[in-house]
Order: sequence, then C-alpha cells, then structure tokens
Amino acid sequence: MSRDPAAEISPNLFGLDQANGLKPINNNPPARQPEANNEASAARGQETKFMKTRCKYRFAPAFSVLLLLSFVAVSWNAKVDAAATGKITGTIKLTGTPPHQKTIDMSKEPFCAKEHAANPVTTEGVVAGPNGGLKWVVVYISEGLDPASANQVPSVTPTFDQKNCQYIPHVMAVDVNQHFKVVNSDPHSHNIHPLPAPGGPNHEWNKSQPQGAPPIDTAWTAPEVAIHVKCNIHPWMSGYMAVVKGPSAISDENGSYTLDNVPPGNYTLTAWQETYGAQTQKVTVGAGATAKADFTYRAK
Amino acid sequence: MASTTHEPQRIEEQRERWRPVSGSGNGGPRNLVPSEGDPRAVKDYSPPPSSTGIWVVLASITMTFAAFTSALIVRQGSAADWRHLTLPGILYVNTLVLLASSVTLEVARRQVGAFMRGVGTQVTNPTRWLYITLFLGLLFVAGQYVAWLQLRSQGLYLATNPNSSFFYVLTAMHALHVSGGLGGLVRVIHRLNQSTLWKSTLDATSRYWHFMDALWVYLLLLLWMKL
Amino acid sequence: MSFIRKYIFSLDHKVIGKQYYGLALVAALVGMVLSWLMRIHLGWTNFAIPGLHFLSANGAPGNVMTPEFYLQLMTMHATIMVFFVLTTAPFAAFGNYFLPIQVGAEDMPFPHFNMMSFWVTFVGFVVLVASFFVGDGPTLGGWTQYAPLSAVGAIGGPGEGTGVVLWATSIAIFCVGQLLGSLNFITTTLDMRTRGMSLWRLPLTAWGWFITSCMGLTAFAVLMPACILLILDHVAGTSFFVPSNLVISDQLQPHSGGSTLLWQHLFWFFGHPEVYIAIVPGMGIVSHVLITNMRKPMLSHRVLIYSMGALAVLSYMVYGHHMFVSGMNPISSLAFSFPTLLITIPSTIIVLIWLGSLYGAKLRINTATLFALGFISMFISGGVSGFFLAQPSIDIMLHATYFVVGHFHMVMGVAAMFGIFAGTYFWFPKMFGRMMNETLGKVHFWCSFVGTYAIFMPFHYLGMAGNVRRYQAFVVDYMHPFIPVHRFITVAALFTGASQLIFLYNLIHSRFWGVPATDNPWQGTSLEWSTPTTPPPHNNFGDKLPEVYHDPYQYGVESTVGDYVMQASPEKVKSAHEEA
Amino acid sequence: MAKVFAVTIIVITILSAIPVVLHTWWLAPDISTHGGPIDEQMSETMAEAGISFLASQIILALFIWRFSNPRPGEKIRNLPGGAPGLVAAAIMLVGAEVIALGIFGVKAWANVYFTPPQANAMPVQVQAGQFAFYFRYPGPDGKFGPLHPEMISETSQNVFGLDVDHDPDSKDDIVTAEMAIPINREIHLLMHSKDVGHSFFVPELRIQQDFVPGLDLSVHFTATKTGRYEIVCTQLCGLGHYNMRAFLSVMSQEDFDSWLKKQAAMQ
Repeated sequence: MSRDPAAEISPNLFGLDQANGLKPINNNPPARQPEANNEASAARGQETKFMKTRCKYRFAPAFSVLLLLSFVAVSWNAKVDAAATGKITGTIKLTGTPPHQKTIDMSKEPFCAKEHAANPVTTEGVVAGPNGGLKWVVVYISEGLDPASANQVPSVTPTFDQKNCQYIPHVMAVDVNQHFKVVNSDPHSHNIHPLPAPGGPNHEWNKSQPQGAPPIDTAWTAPEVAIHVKCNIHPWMSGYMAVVKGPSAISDENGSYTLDNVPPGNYTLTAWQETYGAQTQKVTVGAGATAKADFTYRAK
Repeated sequence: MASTTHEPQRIEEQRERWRPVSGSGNGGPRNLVPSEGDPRAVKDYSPPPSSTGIWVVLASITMTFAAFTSALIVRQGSAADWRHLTLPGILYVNTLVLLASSVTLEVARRQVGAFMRGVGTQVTNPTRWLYITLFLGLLFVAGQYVAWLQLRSQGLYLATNPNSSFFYVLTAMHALHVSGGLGGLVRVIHRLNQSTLWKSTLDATSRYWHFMDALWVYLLLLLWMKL
Repeated sequence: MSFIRKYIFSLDHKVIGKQYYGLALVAALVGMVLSWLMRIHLGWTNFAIPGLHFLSANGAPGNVMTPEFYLQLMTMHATIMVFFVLTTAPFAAFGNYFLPIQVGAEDMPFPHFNMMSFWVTFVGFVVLVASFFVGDGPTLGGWTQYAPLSAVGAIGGPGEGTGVVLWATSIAIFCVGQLLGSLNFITTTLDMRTRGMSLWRLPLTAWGWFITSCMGLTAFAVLMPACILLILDHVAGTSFFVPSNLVISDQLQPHSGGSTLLWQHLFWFFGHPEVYIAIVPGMGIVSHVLITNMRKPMLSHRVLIYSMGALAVLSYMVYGHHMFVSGMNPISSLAFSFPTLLITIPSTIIVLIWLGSLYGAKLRINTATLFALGFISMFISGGVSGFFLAQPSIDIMLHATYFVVGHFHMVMGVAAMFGIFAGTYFWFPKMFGRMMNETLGKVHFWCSFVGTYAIFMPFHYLGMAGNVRRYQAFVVDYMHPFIPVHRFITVAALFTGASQLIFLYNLIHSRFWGVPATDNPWQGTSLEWSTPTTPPPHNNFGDKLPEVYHDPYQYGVESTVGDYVMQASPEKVKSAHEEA
Repeated sequence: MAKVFAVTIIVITILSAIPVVLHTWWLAPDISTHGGPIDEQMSETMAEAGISFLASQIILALFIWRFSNPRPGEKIRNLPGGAPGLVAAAIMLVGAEVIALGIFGVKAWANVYFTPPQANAMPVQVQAGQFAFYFRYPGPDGKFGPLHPEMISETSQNVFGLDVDHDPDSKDDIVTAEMAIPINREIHLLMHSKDVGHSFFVPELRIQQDFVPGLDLSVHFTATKTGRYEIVCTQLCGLGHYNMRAFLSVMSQEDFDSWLKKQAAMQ
C-alpha cells in the first residue's frame, strides 16, 4: 500500500483538510458573513447584524429571485431556474498507476461473504475508472457562494445504506442541516460510527441498527469535508460524508461530475478525495452557462 | 477561650455516660458476668466505641493506601514510561510541620489526662495547644498545596506521566484525610469550650492524627524511593 | 420528633434498617425488570418490546434492542443486584435493624454515621440509575468494568464515556456508605453488648453480620481507590489502566503505559470477598431461622462461626481464580487454585452442620423455614459447580461461559435472595407488628424455588456446551442449537419474576392489614424477641437493658414457657448447648 | 407440605442430573493433543461433584420428610457423632477430594501452559480488535515484520499497521481474516490486542486465552482433526462482542499450502 501520509486515513488529517478547504467560509470578510453563522461571537454578532442590513441591500434582487426560485424548485422540480443559474461540470482524472486495493475478506459475516463470493470487494481508498477517471471525489464550492444560496438546504433526503457489509454510497455529500437517512438492508446488526474531527463542531456518535430497525434520520450542523463513517462490528466498512454548503457533486467511475443550480459568479471549486486530499481551482459561472473545471490527481 | 472556674465538669471519662439511660443513642453497659453467668462471658470493661471505632477507621484507611501502593508498584512494573521525579523541597518542611503538630497534640492530650487525674488544674493550656495543632495542620495542607504549585510550575500535571499522577493522587488523598483530622480537632476544641468533651473523643482524634503523621512519613518514603 | 427527623433523616437504627430494606426492594425490582428485558431479547432477538424506546431512544430504535443496549442492561442489572440488593438487604438492612437489638444495645454507637451510611448509599443508587438518562446511556462494560474498555472513553462504545464515570462515581460513593456501616457494625458488636452478652453468646446472625462487616471494611476500602483511579483515567487523561499504542476505530489513543491487569487485581481483591459479603449474612439468617423452627440448636454453634470466619479469611486468598485465563502467570493460577479448592472445606462443614442438625429435629414448616431450606438446597447446587471453576484446567473450558453465570446466580444470587426472603418472613412480625400471609408466602416460595432451578440449572449445561456469556445474540454457528434452551429459560424467568409480585403484594398488604403479631410469634430465644413492645420502642428495650444469662439457642429444654428459654430470662436450665 | 417439598427436591435433583448423565449438552469433541487430560479432569470432577450434589440433596430431602412430622412424644436428639464427626468427615472426604482434584488438575494445566512450544512449531500471529480477529503468517522468509500502531488502518485493510514499503520482513507477510492451520503440526500462536481486552476461545481446541492489551502472550497447540471450527471472543469487548468470531480451518498440509498461496495472492 502507498506510504503517502495522505493515504493514512486519520481524522486529524481531515481536521487539516477541513481547515484548508473551509477557511474561506469560516472567517469570511464581514461583507460576506453568512446570516446563519451561529458561531458568531457576541462581538462579531454586532458586526454581522450591521452587515446583514448591507447584505440585504446588496443582494435584494438575488434574494427575491432565489426565494422565487426555491419555491419553483420545490414545486416544479427545479426545471425553470436552469435558465438563470449555471452548471459546473468536469472530470477528475488520475495519472500514474493507482495504488493496489486489498481484497476484503468478510468471512466473519457469512451472509456478506456469500453475497460477495462471486466478485470479492476491495478497499475503496482509490477507485480509478476504466479511462483514468477517479471515482468518489467530492466536488463543492468552497468559496464565493453568496450566503443566501449557501444556506439553502435541499429538500431531498439522501439515503446512506448499509448493504452486504458495504456503505452505499461509499461517499455521500450532504448540505449543512440537510437531513439524511441511514438504513440497514442487511439481516444483521450494523453500528454506524461517524468520526468527525475531534473537538470540531460536529459530534461523534455511535448507534447500532439491528435488522428491521427504523432508519436513523439525522443531519450535520457544520460543514466538514469529510466525516469518516465506520462500522465497528464490521471493521472493513468505511464511508465518508462530505458536509458542505451549496451545490456539490460526487464523481462517477468516469471521473465526471456536475454541479447544478450554481448562481452566476466567481467561485473557488474544491475537489476532495479520501486518499489524496483536496485540490482547488477558480471558476466563473455565467448566467445559464456551463463552466468547465477538470481536476487531475497524481498517483504517488 | 474558656475560663477555668467551672472547668472540672467539662471533661468526663466516657465511663460516666455508660449507665443504660433510655433515649441516649450512645452506649450500653459493659458486659459484666451476671451472677450465675458463664465464665466465658467475662470481659469486665469494654472500651468506649470511639476508641474501638478509630482502629476500625484506621484499618480501612490502611487498606486504601495499601491498594494505592500496590497500584503504584504494579504500574511501575507495567511499562517503561516511568520517569524520575524530584520531590518538591517543601515536602520535607511539611513533614516537620506535621510531626510538630503531632507533638503539640500529644502535649494537649497529656495535659487533659493530668487534669482528669486531678494533677493539673488548667484546661485552658490544652485548648491553647490544640489551637497550635490546628494551625500546624492547616499549615501542612497549605504546604502540600504549595508543593503542587511547584510541580505545576515544572510543567508536571496530573496526566503528564505516571509518576506525577501518583504523586498528585497520593498526596491529595492524604491531604483529604488530614483535612478530616482537622475537622476532628475543631470538634474537640468546640466540645472543650462549649459542651462536654469526652476523653475518648480526644484520644480517638489524637490517634487518628498520629496515624496521619505516620502515614505521611510512609508516603514520603514511598514517593521518594519510587518516583 | 419532627416527621423528617423521625422517618427520613432518622438516627434510629431500626428506621435506617427499614430504609435500607426499602432501597433494596426498589433496586431488586429494577434489576428484575432489566433481567426480564434481557431474557426476552436472548430468546427472541428481534422481538420489539413495546415501549422499550421510552427507556432509551438510541438503545431501542423501533423497540428493537440494540447490542449495546443489551450490554448496558446487563451491566446495570449486575451492578444493581450485587451492590444495591445483595449487599444492602441481608447485611445493611437486617443488620441495622437487628444487630443492636440482638446484642442488647439501645442503638448503634454512631447514629449519625449510620444515617449518613444510608443516605450516601442512596445517592450512589441515584447516580447509578441516572446514567440511564445521561449521554448515550449507562456503561456497557459489565459489572467488572475491565480496563481498558472501561477507561478509554466514549470511543470504546456507547456509554463508555459519561456512563463509566457515573458508574465509578456511584460505586465509590457506595463504598463510603458501606465503610461507615461496617464501622458501626463492628463497634456495635464489640462495645455495645449488654450485660452478660459475651461474644460467644451472640446469635449466629450477629456473627454473620460481624464477619461480613470485617470483610466489607477491607474490600470496599480497596474498591474505592480503584474507582478513583478509573475516574481519573477518564476525566484527567491519566494512564493507570490504559496501555500505550491502542488503536480504536483507526484512532491512536493518547494514553501510555497503563496496566490492564492492575484493574483486574484491584477489582477482584474486592470482588471475591464481595461474594461472601452477599452470602455470609444469609448463612447467619438461615441458621437463625432454622434453629428457631427446628426447636433445637445447631450441632455446634462455634464450628459454624469458625467456618464463616474461615470463609472470610480465605476469600482474600482466592480472588485470582477469576483471572485464570487473563494472562496471569500460570504458576500464580495454581497458587490461587488451591485456596479456592480449600474454601470448599468450610463451606462443606457449614452445609453438613445444617444437614446434621436437621437430624432429630422437630421441624416446623412455615414460609421462613421453607426459604431457609431452599437456601441450603440452592447453596449446595451452586456450591458443587465451584469444584469445576476452582480448577484452572477446567476453567479453560468454562471460563466466561454460562456455567459461571449459573454458578454465581445460584450460590450468591438466588441463595442470598432466599436468605433475604427467609429473614423477611421471619422478622416481619417484629419489624411491623403484623404477621405475613402464610398461604401467599408458600405460593411465593414454590414458584421461586421451582422457577429458579428451571432458570439456572440449564445455564450450567449451556456453559459446558460452550455458550459464551455476555452475548446479546447467538450468531455463532455452534450456538444456534442453544436458542431453544434460552427460550425455555426466558419463559421460566418471566414466570419466576412475576411470582415475586406475590411477595410484593404480601409485603404491602400484611404491612397494613396483616394479623397483629405477638411479641414472640416463633417462640424465639434471642433478644429481639424480648423487646417490651412490637415493633420495639425507640430505645429497643425501654428503660432497662436486658441482662443475658444463657447461650443464644436454648431450645428443646423444659421450662415454664415451653420448650425454650430466652436469653434474657434468669430461669436456670441445663443448657442443651454447652458441649461445643 | 414438608413431604411435597422433600419430593420436589428429589425430583429436581434427578431431573438436573439426567442431562449430565446423558451428556445431552457436553464439551465439544476434542481435536487437540493436550485436551485429553482436561476432559478426564472434567469427568472426574463431574463424578465427584455429582455424587456430593445427589447425596446432600437427597439427605436434605429425607431429613425434611422424616423430621418435619415427628412421632408423638418424640424428643429432639442430636446426630450420633455430632459436630466433631461431621467436621472430621468434611475435612477428610472433601479435603482428600479437592487435594486430589488439585493435583491432577496441575497436570492438565501444565500440558497447556508449562510446556514450551517445539522448535519447529509454526508461528501464527493473531491480533484481536473491535470486533474481529486478524491473522498473520510470516511468509517465505519466516519473519514477522515490525508493527507500527500509528499506521493501523482498517479502512485500507492495513489492520496490523505493517510498513511494507520500508520493512523488508513485512513484504511477504500474509494477513488473513480467517485462520487456517495444517493438521498434526504444532502451532505457536502469538497473541496481541490492538485495542481492548479480548479472548481467544476454540472449544474444540480446548484453548481459551485472554488478549491483554499491552502484553504479548502466546499459546501453542496441535490440532488432530480436519474441519472448520469457530474462534469466539469470550472477553467483553464492546457492542460487537457477540459478533466477534473468526473461522479456524484445520487442513491437510497440501491444502494449507495452496490456501496460503491463494491468500498471498490476495494481499
């Protein structure tokens, strides 16, 4: 296996990633202080309040538009606003030979072992597609998003499934405060143990889900890319939850991804991969236009 | 401070209180043999409960610190992270203070004894000595606190390494017990000034105090050898 | 005397005894309900127990019990039962009430300590139960709380953070309470005996309590520091019990160099005597009840006392038999094995004395007697399985299996419980001035006796077949065949548990509407039966303390009152009981 | 009432004894070379314990039956011999019994713990962790590479924390989630725990040994019967305790070699 420190899956490292990736959001210049910044200290609270008024003035049109759009989006499945908002799309490539992924022996849980008997599962530290595409990369806007659209919480409730002793999907991106469901499709217990950066705003929890237990419905309260999720009963099970603000996407096995509903503007785009960490690049999105942003990771 | 006019009633032998008085929660007669009892029963005087009780208390305290000691020894053998730790100098001063307090307390006890045998007449002196003991005791606890501050200034906190852990735990537990002894002293002084002091209470308190003294010397040696 | 002073912060040992009894009763009910939940889960793993999610939303999503919640229930069941029932009821409750009376004193020498002892224990119980409602529930580490699982903190699993801290705090508090209690018990026995009451003239109950308090004094004084160190490992980040380089959930733990065996040594040095703390008072009570109802003294008063003393002494040399396979030096395993085998000798002597004394008795069968005899039967059944566990070689096969669970449930759980019941049916008239209902009592006895055998005998078989304890479900292939047995046990457990409600009803009903009792309903001889009134007055004996003229058990003699002479009566008898 | 009670005791006693006599539930069949003495020890103890159990329960029942309704005019009397007789009996019978058990027990115990493993014993390393066992075979070079706890990552399945890029000894180490051993070959099992206390229990092998964090322990055994057995954890280790198991396959030498090749390929 690779010896690159980034390959060591340790939450501390995520702590770092998170710091880099999220710095712009966390200490905004006041002008872009998000409204729902509950971390604001009393002193900063004042400032924020004053700025808020200015924000309101500056973004009054954006506000009304967004409000309207959100309604439309909710009612008509976000068809219309494609006219106003743009897209960001691109592919994520991996150059060099991807590191060897170990085969997972699930003999401890005969059911899962049986399910995977035909094609054994491997670790998913680096999943390279057929044509050099890199799968399971989180792409999100780390900087430049206006508070309104940043704080918009999608109404959909994604599902994090535990099936045949694997997490489906392996990497999931959710918005801050966006509810998601954790379900157990296996005929035995799993325990879901997300490990956010210690001391961070998100808190570690560890709950078991016996067969037939109802889904766990919960959400994360602060951005963090990414939270490692483990199942202690089946130590090989590993997944990630990227908690972001605003649009985000996960690359498929060809490495391609698409961020929808991006309001026009200049952004810093961040791609994060569990083994290789984060990359960023600037991107400009015009109204109704589709911006292109490719990332390339180098296998060490 | 108490005047001496009607002192003599104030200190009583516990024996006086041992008539089976209804309602008094404390006591019963000594188990003398009834006229046609069985000779095995003979035990003509049973000590007042507090003097037996104090030995019971000391026994359990001994067990507690024995447990801590064995923990220390096992822990030292268990891993290579045992660092040497130089004890704060003030500990030795504290030791002297505590020893001195033991002496003063003993003086007080002797005077009370003399007073009860009718040799001495003054009860104010014992009170004075008791106050001195109390003061020395407080001084000791304060001294221990200073010792902790000194250790902290060296950057040695409770969790820094096993030695500092054990140092803080053992000294703190001992200081806690000493504070208990201080409480006992206050009670004795209060009894002496306000109401009736039973000799056995004073004896018990002083036994406890001397034990704290011996315990501290033992702990000091232990820490000095092991840490 | 104000209500508070009289009934809540009372200094009267009798009130305190009743308070202890009430605490034990509540704790026993809680523990029993927990065991029901566990049993249901073991029989039908995915069965949704209605309303379970009220007890713990995380622990029972959709009322289905999660693995961690099972372990949490198990830990709480064990802790509550061992500490707050088996230690408080036979020792603290009955001891507080009857020891001063039996030695002929007006009260314990330190009534304030006595009161503190109860209220401290009570706080301990509250703290323990509170852990159900704090953080992610109580600890799941088992009542032995083996480090490092108990010391690494929340990363170890649900309840391993706050839960353990609350657990350790509660136990430390409990230790303080029991130390205060022991102080009173010992001084009462040594200093408060009335005129003529020599040590040898103490009834066997008093001896049981005295020996127990001596054990408690040593055992709890060792457990408390252990708990303090455990708490420090949690809250202060020290490393007494946590070794270096532990990796949990891919996270390297910050601790370094602690010794995990240290906890086991400290814990079991307390833990094994604790077993005898639970059972020795029961032995005293059972002997007392039996003698009164056999109308003849035990074959030898002193041999029984010596044997109980031997148990107490040996119990400190054997604790290592809990750690045969814990990586202890195999030679020390043998060193611990021999005293463990030797401890069967005093136990056997006690049993033989009981059996031998039955010979030639005029046995009077009432509920108390039945429970006393049931105790003997249980003690034998649970005792013989000790033969196996005392041997390291066999322990390789039986360690941590249901065999062990069956063993200690019978010998210290059920037996001690039977002792408590015997004491209750025997002394209830004296404590509350009313008789308990015999019919209900007998029904209660039959259900309990048959039921407990039905529950705990199969445990031994399962254990021999390799059924590991502390499993919430039997997913291991070779354990699937055991599930039907577990279902049988579950049914038996529910039945037996339900039958305890009869006892509860009997207790409450008789307390208020029972037949008024006479001063000496069982024609007993010891001092608790010579109190001027029933229940005894505040100072037990009125204005004059009794004088003692005889050894405790003058039965089967001719006298003016019948076939017995009370300790306090100056009547001359040829004592049937001088030979020992 | 008393008679019913006496009968109940006897019935319960007999019912309890039946499954033991019939071996309805009994120790799993022994597949180890050292297990024989343990089983003998077990049977002897069962015999002695069983006799004392039956005897004392029945005596208890008989006495209850007989003395709960004494004949009219019957006086209480003491057992002939009295306490001294009983004490003597207890000390002699039980004393002899337990001493005997103890001494024989030493033999059985010594077989497991006092004999050193043979020089040609096959070393296998087992690591316990929440909540799975992992095994390591030294590979062709016969050497185990050093462990780096800080590198342990179940996510990338580097469960032992091996540094294959820098430790030549680790390169050919074979890590498996299932244990396989050749038949009739002594295995020297090197045990360590990565997190909390666990235990290694294979009933058929007559082996139970705790993993003690911070200590490296080892046991050695020889399996004499091929088959697939289960390794279970008997030391409470957390919420997954009940599910912490691994399979142990005892195979012929050639099967084992091919199995090992397959595993090596899967690394």
